[in-house]
Amino acid sequence: MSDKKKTILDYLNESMVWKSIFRSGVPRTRRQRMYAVLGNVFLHLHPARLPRHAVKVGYTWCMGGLSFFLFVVLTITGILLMFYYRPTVEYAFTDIIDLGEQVPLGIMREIHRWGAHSMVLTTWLHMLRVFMTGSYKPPREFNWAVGVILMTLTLLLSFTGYLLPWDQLAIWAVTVGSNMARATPFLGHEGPGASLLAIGDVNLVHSGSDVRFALLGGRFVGEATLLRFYVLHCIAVPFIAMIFMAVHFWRIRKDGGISGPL
Amino acid sequence: MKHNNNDERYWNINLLNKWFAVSSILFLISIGWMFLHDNDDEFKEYQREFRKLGSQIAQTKLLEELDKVKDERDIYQKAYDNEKNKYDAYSDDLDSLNNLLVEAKGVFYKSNMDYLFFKAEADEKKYLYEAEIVHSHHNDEHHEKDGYHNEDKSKSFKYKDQYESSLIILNELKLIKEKDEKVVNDIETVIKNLRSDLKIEEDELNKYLKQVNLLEMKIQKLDRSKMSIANQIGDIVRDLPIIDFLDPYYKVNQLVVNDVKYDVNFASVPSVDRCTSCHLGIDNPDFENAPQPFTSHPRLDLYVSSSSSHTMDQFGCTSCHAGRARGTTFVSSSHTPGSKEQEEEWKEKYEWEKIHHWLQPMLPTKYTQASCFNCHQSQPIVEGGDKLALGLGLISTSGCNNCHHIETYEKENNAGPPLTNLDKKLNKEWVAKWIKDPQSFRYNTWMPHFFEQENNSSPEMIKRNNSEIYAITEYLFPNGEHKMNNSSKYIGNYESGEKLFNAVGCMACHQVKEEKSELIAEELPYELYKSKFGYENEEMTRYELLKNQGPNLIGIGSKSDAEWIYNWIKNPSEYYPDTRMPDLRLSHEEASDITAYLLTLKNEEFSKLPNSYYDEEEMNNIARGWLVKGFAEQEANEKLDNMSPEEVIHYVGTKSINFYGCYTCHDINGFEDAKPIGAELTHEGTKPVNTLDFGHIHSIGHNNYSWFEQKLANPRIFDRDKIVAPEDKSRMPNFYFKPEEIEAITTAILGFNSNKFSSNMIVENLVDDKNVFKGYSLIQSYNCQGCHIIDDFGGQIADVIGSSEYAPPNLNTQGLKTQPDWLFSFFKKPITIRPNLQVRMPSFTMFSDDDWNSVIKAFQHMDNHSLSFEGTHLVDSKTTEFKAGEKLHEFGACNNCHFYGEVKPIQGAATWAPNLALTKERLRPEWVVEWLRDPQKIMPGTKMPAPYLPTSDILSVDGAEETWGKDLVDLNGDTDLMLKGLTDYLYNIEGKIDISDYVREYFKTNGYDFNSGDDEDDEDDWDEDW
Amino acid sequence: MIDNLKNIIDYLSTPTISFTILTVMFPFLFPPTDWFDKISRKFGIWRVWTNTGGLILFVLTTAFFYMGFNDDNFSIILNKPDNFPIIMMIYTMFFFTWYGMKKSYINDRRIDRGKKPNEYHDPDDKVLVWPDLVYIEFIALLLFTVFLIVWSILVAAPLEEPANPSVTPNPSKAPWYFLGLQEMLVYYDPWLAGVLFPTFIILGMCAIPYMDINPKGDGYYSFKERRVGYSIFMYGWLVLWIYLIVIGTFFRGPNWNFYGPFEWWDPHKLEVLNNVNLSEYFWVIMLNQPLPSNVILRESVGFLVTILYLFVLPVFLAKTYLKNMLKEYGPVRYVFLMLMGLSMLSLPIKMYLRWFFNLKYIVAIPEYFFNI
Amino acid sequence: MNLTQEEKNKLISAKDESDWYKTIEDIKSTRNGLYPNDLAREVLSIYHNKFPVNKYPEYEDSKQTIMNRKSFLTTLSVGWVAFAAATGGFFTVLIRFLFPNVLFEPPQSFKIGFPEDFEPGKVDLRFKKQYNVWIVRDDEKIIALSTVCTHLGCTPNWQETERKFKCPCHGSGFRSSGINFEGPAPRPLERFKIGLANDGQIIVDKTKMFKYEKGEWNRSESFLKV
Repeated sequence: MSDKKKTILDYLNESMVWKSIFRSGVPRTRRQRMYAVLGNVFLHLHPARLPRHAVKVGYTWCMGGLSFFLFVVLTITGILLMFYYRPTVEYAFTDIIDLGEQVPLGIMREIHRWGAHSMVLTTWLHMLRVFMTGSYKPPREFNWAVGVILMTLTLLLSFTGYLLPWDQLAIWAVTVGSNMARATPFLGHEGPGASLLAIGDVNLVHSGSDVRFALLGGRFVGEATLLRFYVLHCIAVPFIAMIFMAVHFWRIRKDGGISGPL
Repeated sequence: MKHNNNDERYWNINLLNKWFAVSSILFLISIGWMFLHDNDDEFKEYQREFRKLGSQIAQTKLLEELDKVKDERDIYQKAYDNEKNKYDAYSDDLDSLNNLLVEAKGVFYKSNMDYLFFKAEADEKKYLYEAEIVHSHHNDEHHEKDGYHNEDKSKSFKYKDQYESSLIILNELKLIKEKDEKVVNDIETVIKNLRSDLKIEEDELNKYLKQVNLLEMKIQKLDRSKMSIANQIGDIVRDLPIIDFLDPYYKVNQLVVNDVKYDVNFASVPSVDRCTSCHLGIDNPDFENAPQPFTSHPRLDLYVSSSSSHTMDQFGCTSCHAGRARGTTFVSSSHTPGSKEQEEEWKEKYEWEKIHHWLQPMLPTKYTQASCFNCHQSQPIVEGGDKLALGLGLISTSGCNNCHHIETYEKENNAGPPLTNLDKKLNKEWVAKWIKDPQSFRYNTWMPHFFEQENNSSPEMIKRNNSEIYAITEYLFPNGEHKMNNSSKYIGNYESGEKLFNAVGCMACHQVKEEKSELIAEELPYELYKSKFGYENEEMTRYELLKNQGPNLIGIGSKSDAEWIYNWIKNPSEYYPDTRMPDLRLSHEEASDITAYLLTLKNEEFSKLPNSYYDEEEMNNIARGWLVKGFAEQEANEKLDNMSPEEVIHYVGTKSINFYGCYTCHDINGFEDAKPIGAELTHEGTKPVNTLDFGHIHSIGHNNYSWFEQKLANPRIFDRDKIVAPEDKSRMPNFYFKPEEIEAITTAILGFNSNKFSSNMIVENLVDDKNVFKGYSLIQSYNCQGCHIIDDFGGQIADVIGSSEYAPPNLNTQGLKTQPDWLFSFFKKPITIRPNLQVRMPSFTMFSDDDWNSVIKAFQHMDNHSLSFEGTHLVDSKTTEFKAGEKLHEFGACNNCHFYGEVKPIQGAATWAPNLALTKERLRPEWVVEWLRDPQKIMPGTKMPAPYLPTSDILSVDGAEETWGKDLVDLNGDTDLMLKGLTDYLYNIEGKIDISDYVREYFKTNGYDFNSGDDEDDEDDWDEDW
Repeated sequence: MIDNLKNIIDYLSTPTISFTILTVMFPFLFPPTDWFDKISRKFGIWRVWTNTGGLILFVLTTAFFYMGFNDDNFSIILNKPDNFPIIMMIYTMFFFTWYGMKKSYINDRRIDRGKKPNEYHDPDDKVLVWPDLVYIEFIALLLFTVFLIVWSILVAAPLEEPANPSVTPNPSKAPWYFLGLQEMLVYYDPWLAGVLFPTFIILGMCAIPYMDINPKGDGYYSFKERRVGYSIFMYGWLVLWIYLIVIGTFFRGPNWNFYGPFEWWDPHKLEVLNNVNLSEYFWVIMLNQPLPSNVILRESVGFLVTILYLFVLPVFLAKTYLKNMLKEYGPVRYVFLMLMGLSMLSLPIKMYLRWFFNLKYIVAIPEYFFNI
Repeated sequence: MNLTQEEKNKLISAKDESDWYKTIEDIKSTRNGLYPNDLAREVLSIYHNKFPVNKYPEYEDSKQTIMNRKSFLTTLSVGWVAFAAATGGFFTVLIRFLFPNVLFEPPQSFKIGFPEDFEPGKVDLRFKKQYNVWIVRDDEKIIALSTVCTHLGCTPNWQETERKFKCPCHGSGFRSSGINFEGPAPRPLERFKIGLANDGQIIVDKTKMFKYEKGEWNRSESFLKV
């Protein structure tokens, strides 16, 4: 070894800085390879070793990983878009036009939108695969439930984002979607039982106090709705989704890693 | 292990449980506190109080209302009960009918359903058939392209037959449905008929008791004790904390006023006024006498109410009152106390404190009018805006806007006369004394005092000022002074001069008024530097201001000589081309008589005052002081040494004029291009308080309006206790304003602000022709209202003349009255319209054609009429109306007073009235009709009687035709047609139009002596004689 | 020729027909019992889950879309940028369902022959995550990124006219993934289709692992070992969700009328919507009476039917056909499964009631927004 | 890993605290420097017996009342109840926060005057421009009709002589009741919610619409009885 000329990589590997960050050198040996996974906070999502079928794309379809990856992509592009987008009725629509017309790499909007659609699909397919392999069965039953919630959150994320361009497509899709909330039993002003919630002439559930109002911030889709959906889309729902994702990933490991025949 | 319980434990679990319980309870308490804190709103207190008050007021009204209906209520109630009994008697019939109806409805329900369902199917067939037709056309085109023609026109359509046959069935179903429907309707009609009498009585009763019912309903909503139990519970529940979003009774009221902007510097956002959260009765006249904050607005006719011109929806509250619109508490809405006492009271009552970091605190009530200026800039005299109008009038008359640039209220004329050719008018001694102490000559002059003020009354300053005055005077007379020329050719009969002075119109702008008094200063919030020469007796108002357009002429005889006075009144613009004094077209005789009268007005005391004197050393000192400002000391001294004494005087004169800004109000040679010296006041009203220098004065409130008041009351006060070089002393002169003037001017200054409004709120933008406002401003600055009542204001000369009959005419409805082209020619060359007046319309030779057009536009704007050209009124003398009009004219004996061309009226000169031959050129026929209908309505106090118009009753009496003539009888008392006929007749009168010469000759020979008020009683008798 | 084909497809895709075809075909594609399996094998339907079947499926789908893109009417809908994900959805759903089923069938055969499923031996033979898994993941991410970028370059995100609350587009559609729900709104009131059913869907999905007590088929593709649960899930998933999304996206035009894929979206198109409530059937048509004014009396038939369906039927079944199931699953699971199952089943039932009997509501109390 | 009796005796016989610590060090060194929890506990209990200090009185108390079930339940249950209530309160905050106290929406309901202001049989066109509403009064009731044609959204005109709303765009005709009877309009016009306000004025609420084809015109809010 000593007579072999040291490469730049070797110098790098031996430098104090490199060692302080990665601890081990280029993972060449089995031990080093396992250490590379164990010692890295991101790779540590995975175990060091896996059953063989877990690396077969035919078995996993890679849809869970892609869903997470898309979440990351959407977070990054979303943060970028937030620099140029103002969630107000005056500016929202024109800011979107500008993303297409003058903002450098305004294509981030396309990546964000198509990424969002893709993410809905990948979560669905992930669910389909988990069902087909029966991987929801014990001990993974709780993680399946978490997964269902994550899928719902994905749909909510996509739905709240749908309003933000503030065009006809957006406002009416959200109007149609949110109109269902007014039919919530007891809590929506056009839901069964809502009219029973009245004391004398005081009507407790009406268009200004029902669940739809809480969602929209107004009696109809307007300025307040745009802001609410913006906050939900950018902060609230991703925040909840991240909590559930952490549980989901952690439980994969704790429930014995990827499923397989016993 | 033995000690199982304590395995691997450190803390005692019971202890931890206790801690946990305690911290959870604390957590719970803090959460509860948070809710309570959130619910603890000041406005809710007020709303609760208001609810009580509202229910009390409604209760009293209800009692009143019940009292009112007491007598007749029973009648209606009885009638209703009667019908009710009758109706109840039918109950068996009704029951069987209702049963029938239910059955019939069932049948109809089904047949209708059948019909509707089949109709939908037929409609679908129709669509399919249509689609088929479209499809076949499409195919035809296709085939034609291929050169293939489909010969077979009677193509078979699959849906055609289906559609057509379905129509037949549909029609059958329709017939069945209609038959069933008719049965239902018939039964319903029968039931309705049975009820109809009852319904009528019910409606009558309800109509009669409408107010009572409304009030009862209102009280039921307001007074919890009057509610049903369910409603009582609901009423409590709705306002409970946390669920008070469901349907709260107590809530923040707000109004988004899009046209009123709040400036957040980067943008302007609509104002959001929450004032009505507490000021709940503001738009309700019922709360006129309620305590604050519930009092209704004192001027609901002008503001707030939806019928007023400033509706709440469009203007909100803060557009006028300013303040922190979004505030929901007394303090946070930035109320501003109007006085120190109020401030103390508020601190006591509301824990009031000034809201820092808020640039637009509420205006104290006395200054609210300032906000009128936000929108009414170009037309500042508005109803309810008297104080602002006075303030603005004072600003232009005193010349504030000469020294201070005000973008929105620019100066139109110099406040003072030109000083460019004083050598033709005055001598140096008079000028120097005048500069030093103008009020010593004329106690109510507009010329302010620069000297003998707080910061320049020390002996050194008096000495310095003497030299400055000397230098200024010398500067103003480069070519020697005026030689007094009291040649007799300028001096006529002073007695007839005095009469003329009173009669011809001088008093419209000037007065000769010696009475004055000490100012009794009540307790003022500021320190007033009083004049030692006394003040006018009268309180200053807009109306008073009209009299002070020109100088008070006391002492004029001591100021100048016969030659100058004569020339001046004969033709003012010869001496001063830009003067606003008009030409009264005085003859030589008239002018010399008036000159003689004016020369008798002397001020002997002024002549005895000491003159300024030349003090070389002081003069050099002053010059050095100024030189040092521009040059190094040595260089300055050298320059001074090189100057001759005359040059030094000239230098000091220049510097002093510059320093005091004399040139801003007066034209002075050598200062043609100099800029105003005062601070710009365009946005003074919203200038942050910290940019106002309060100096060492702490006795006044720390807010902008107090500073303005103090500055106006004693302009030099902020130099007090400061060490300042003479050249840096504050120099704003003292106008010796009275407290009411200070208040008015402060109002105006607060109106000069940077508030933002949508362009559709600015009055100027609401008018097509901007010249209108030029017209308004000309009317104001040339004091037209000194003589005429315009827009219900003015005509002060009538007070001097004594009788409004002989005063210049009231110009209300002027825009509708005269034909614009005639009015224009009249302005250019006035002729005699009213032969019995001695006061004359002057020639405003300084007016351009544009100016006159603007004035005409302004008149038209006042009356919402804007036609520049109108068709000639053509008269058909053959119509019945015309003939009837002729007859009416005969009966009316118009020729008693009116001229017909040169045909003199029958009665004496005292009742002479305008030339009727002039009518067709001068007046608009529509106006004439209205005028004849009721002259008093248009010109209150006019001697013109309304022509007698026979009513149809009178005309239908037998033999009326003989008395009134066939034509009048034909009109059968139609007032409109009769007036039109009369008007037509007037437009047919021929004759000379301009009778000025004739009238002048007449009075020259016969004298003019009936304008004393004593005759009025006789004339009234005469009025009734008619 | 092409025109006729298009007409046939238009006709076949009418919900009545296509839904019936799918529902009838379904048990043969995913046979829940031996009998269906036998038929499926007899007629070779199971071959769908082989390479040949997959290829045919792919060719048919592609041919359909090829025709669509060349059709004047269908291409308008297909070319909407927001509809691309649905084309993607159709392909991926077809592919992955086929792929998973193919693998399941292979495993099923192995198990039939007494062998273990394909993945069985893997756990004994673990592989290192670095670099195998990390690397393929990395490559997958790169490829997907490339896919996203290319997609974004080729297709601009849609932006229509500025939002205008006073101009309602006809039709107004929810985002595509909610179109299944919107389609349900045709048959059920929003409190059911928009609120209760979605809640049931989420709850039911979460509950799957707790309801499915079949221990077999854990961790490998398999069908036969758990064919009942499998086919119920797939029916819900593919027919009641994915199919409804496709209908909602492609086949619903102005006034929410049905339009075949190759049909012009003529806003004047009329459909007979003569819907009758059960109470009207009972009182007006059967008894020739007007509707009673008492609400409870008026809707008594509807209430009766609902109670029978939801509460009596499960009890009846528990006593008879599903006796074993109750024993095996226990009462809690049984009740929950029945509630979910009957709710799910109520959708096709209501669809058919609507199509064949014009039945609008079983219980209609619009006064209280309570319509079933 | 308990103390041996010998070690215990040594500890008990320690003279003072410094001696005590020396002994502890000795014991530790005999056990390879290990000082596990159990050992520590034992040592500590001896220490407390030997040097009773009031510094940790609660620790001693616990020996006497190791498990007083009743008190355990009360403190803990009080704690949990309070905690649950407070947490509930916190979530209430989240929900209440979503309902603002004021709305910046343009008002959707408006007053149009008293019922007497409307003549029977008349179609009132005054509110068409501002609110897009026709007020129609017949013998029995007052209704508020939407001015949006159900065909393609144009605004029809009221033709008094023919007593119908005629749409200028494609000729749809509606009766004064809003029922369509000619032209391409597929449905009758919509009606808005109408009622009486506190002061007796009619109030129209545009947030609520009533459609004929859904049978909603029978609802009591869709018309005002006079």
